[in-house]
Amino acid sequence: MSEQIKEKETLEALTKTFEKVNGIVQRDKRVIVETDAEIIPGVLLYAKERLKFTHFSHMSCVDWIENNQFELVYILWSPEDKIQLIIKCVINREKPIIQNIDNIWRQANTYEREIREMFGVEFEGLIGAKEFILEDWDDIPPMRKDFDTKEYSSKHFFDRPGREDAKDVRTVITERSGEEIPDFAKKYSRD
Amino acid sequence: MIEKKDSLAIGEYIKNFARKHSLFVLAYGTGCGAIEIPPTMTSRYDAERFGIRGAATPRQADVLLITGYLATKTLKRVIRVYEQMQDPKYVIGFGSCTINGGMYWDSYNTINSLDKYIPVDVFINGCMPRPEAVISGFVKLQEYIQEGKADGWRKYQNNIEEYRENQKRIIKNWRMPDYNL
Amino acid sequence: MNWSLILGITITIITAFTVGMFYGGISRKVTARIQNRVGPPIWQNFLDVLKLYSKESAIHHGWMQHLGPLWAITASTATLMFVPILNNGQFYQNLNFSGDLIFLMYMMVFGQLGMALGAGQTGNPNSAIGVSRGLSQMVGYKVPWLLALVAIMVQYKATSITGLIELQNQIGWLMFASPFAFIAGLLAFIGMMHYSPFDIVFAPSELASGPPSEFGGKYLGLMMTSGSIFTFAKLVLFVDVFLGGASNILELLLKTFVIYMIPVIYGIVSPRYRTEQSIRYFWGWPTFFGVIGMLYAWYMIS
Amino acid sequence: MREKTTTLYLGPQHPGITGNMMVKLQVAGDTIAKATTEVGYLHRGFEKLMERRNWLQSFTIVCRICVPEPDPNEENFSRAVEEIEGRIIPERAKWLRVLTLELGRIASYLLWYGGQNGSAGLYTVGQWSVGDRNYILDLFEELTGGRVYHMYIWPGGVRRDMPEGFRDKVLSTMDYLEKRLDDYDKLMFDNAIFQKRAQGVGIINKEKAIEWGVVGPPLRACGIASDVRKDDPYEIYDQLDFEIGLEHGSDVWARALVRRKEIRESIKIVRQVMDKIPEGEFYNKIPNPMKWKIPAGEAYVKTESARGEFGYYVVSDGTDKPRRVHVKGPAYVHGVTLLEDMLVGANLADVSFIMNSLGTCPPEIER
Repeated sequence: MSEQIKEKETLEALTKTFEKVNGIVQRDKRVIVETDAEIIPGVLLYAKERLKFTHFSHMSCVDWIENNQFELVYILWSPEDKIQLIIKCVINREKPIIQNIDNIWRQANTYEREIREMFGVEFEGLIGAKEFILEDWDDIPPMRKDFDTKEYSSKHFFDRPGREDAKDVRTVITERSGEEIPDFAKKYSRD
Repeated sequence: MIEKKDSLAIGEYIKNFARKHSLFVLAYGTGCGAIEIPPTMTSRYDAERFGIRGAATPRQADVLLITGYLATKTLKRVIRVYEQMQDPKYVIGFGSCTINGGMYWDSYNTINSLDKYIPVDVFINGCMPRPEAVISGFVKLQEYIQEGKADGWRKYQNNIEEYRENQKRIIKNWRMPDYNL
Repeated sequence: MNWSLILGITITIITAFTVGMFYGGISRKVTARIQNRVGPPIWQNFLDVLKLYSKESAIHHGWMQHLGPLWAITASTATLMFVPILNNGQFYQNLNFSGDLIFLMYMMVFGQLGMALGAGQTGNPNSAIGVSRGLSQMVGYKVPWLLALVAIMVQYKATSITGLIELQNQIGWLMFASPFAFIAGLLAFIGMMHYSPFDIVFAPSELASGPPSEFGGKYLGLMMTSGSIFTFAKLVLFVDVFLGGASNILELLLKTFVIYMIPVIYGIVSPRYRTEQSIRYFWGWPTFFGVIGMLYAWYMIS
Repeated sequence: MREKTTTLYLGPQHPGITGNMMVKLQVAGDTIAKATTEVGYLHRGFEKLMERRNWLQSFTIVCRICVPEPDPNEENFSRAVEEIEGRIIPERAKWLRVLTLELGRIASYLLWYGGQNGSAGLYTVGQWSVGDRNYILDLFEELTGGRVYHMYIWPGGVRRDMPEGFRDKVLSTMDYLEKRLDDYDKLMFDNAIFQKRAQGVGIINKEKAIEWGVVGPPLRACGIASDVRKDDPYEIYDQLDFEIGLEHGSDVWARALVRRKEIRESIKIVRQVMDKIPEGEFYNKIPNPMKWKIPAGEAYVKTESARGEFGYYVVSDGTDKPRRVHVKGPAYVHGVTLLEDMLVGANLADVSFIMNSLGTCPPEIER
């Protein structure tokens, strides 16, 4: 295990500059911070310009339906220091609006379009077609936790009924080879 | 003396023989099964021995190979492509996902049974089917063609309303020109 | 009615079709062997054409698309008619008369124009771009091709192919008698066969299949038929002009096969040119050799 | 002055497109004025499906995300789960994982040989290399039981140990491949027409490559030494001796050279693994998978795949199912924004050529 000097420096620089930033060093090369949704562009810009986190690795969204929150996650990489910085913030699930950051990184546009489509999160001033992956979607955004994909699937698509003689594979094989099912396997058997 | 009935049968035999030995497969990788098509066409498995070769556009193709799951967005394009193909045309469902949804049976974006939307002549099961299985599927199709049993395209013409109804259940925004006018 | 003439024409067309188809099959087999495969049987192309003719529906988008393939097949048959197949055969004499080399140069463009018009009507943008590429490439390879033929016509003061063949019986093959024109002609000929690296018209990964994108069933069958007849006509013309013709069918097959294999083998190991690279290529060395051939001809006659 | 343009739909059904996606091109003559990508033809909702499967069931579907090279997905998922849970895996399992990852990389590059040359009309190299790829798939079949989808790397280690005599087979396959690679070079890299086609085409300049988050071989072709295996070493990559391909041309040709070097380096790595692999356990048993709960936590892990950095962001909420798994494939950057930008001004003949050199793989864009 290394000393994690650079990781600590990064964390310190972020917490000192912004009041509302706090976080931990998760492990080598991983720093996780949490912040407020309002100052997200500022934090990202600071990380990019001052701390040299020039590479935008990933952007994700997590649905915490219990807390009525969406958590947005921005993952940056510093090619110089070789550190992965994970910046998180939460927004209200009822009124999911956050500032658009595709003027900081152009390719964030793609991620934001996907999150807009899959979670229904609005990004202020986001350009690009509304439909990115889905086509003619008329239900609630599919990646939200309250959307049930199995129900949707059985409502819209034809389920093929199983074969009438469908049996547990193990039973069939043992019958064919004339052997018994071993005891330890019996408790997993469906029949 | 050859009677008229016999001569028709001979004509049919020759036609089927030619159709059987010259299958132009449309180059459309609809799903992940497309990864086993290059090995099938190249040196070890070499499907060209059986007269199977790629065709670039639907007008020239005989066989539509549905390689795996169909997302609803792709289904629309597949129907368009299928209707552009010239009769007689055949469909091979490739992989378990075309039979009952396979791995993605509960997904909101993939259809579960292909034969409700377009007629399928041969299914190849497995995820993924090996190239040997693909070739054996083609050989089965050849048998059906020779026997005159590969008539999915005729079934499609006769039951067009039923197929349309199923298709429109999924494709909400139906703007489809008639390609065969 | 001259029945022997009609019989001869029929036999010529059938021969041309069969030979063209078999050459196509052989080229597929050779390609497969080089690519470590078994490959299709050499009669595979016959089955393909037969299947295409047995298709039960064939969609067209207007009269021009009907006419396009017919036009192409007419033009390729006509080209074939004006090329003496054998030096002294009765059946294969067909319609050729003296003064036909210039006429043939026009005739060979004619078929491609028909295809272009037919493809233009389908409304498929792939076809349209394919046609425009085909025409610009034609501008490319026609330059050295014409230079080579004109050099020969100037040098030997003969425009008739039969005349050229008789001449070659006396002075040997023009391949050796006027080598520069031969090189220019051969390089242009490789382009005319539309094999890689000059297959920019049909380039599958760029334009689906180019002009015939919308042609299915019988139309595609007609195109393939016309293509194989035209291939044979071109090969025979080349053999007649540069390789001294052939006095029997075996010699003809041997000579045409050798010429045919050059673009095929070259195509197997070459990637495709871009359009402008292809034209630049034809206006480079082939044209240079064509010009040298002209100068050589001028030097020889003066 | 506005030129008259034709709209050309490259895909979804088109021989030149890589996979199932669409590029809408505005073409003036042979030059492209505007390109718009459209993806989503392969969307299966993996991330949603994983949320209703438990951890071990999720493992069986992650490999389906990327077809040409499924192993980085398994590796990422397993490593993320192990990181959140704090599970330690045996030493031998790490080496076996590297073995599969590198064999997968070789297979993927061999497929790239096919795509890159096929898009330029040189089918012979593609036929050879895709044919030879079967030897790698044979090795996979012997090791894991699957040709395409291996489901081999799973949380806790790997699923099976090497069978007997496997080492010799791997080494002889590597020897054979090394010989074949020289054959491909003669036909591809020594080919004047291929050089003409590839040089100076599809240039990404260095600043833009950093700015736009380009990863993998396209980034290394711009002269930036960036490889997850070196920067953020996982498994036992820090104990191996290998180089990464580095070129400065930033065009298709440079990317081809990077891959040409890296496939040889992968062969080198496989040989090292075969030499140094320690004996011992290959699997730390997980508890009953039906009741297996992962403590709450999150992890971002990444793996260098043949096309670049493959990242997984996994969140667990302490239950037996993942809360969220978000996949970032390298094509996510290359296939949408970057491609749209690069194609403007390119020749129509180069569209498929450029796409293959970037390694655009639609299934990982839309999952």
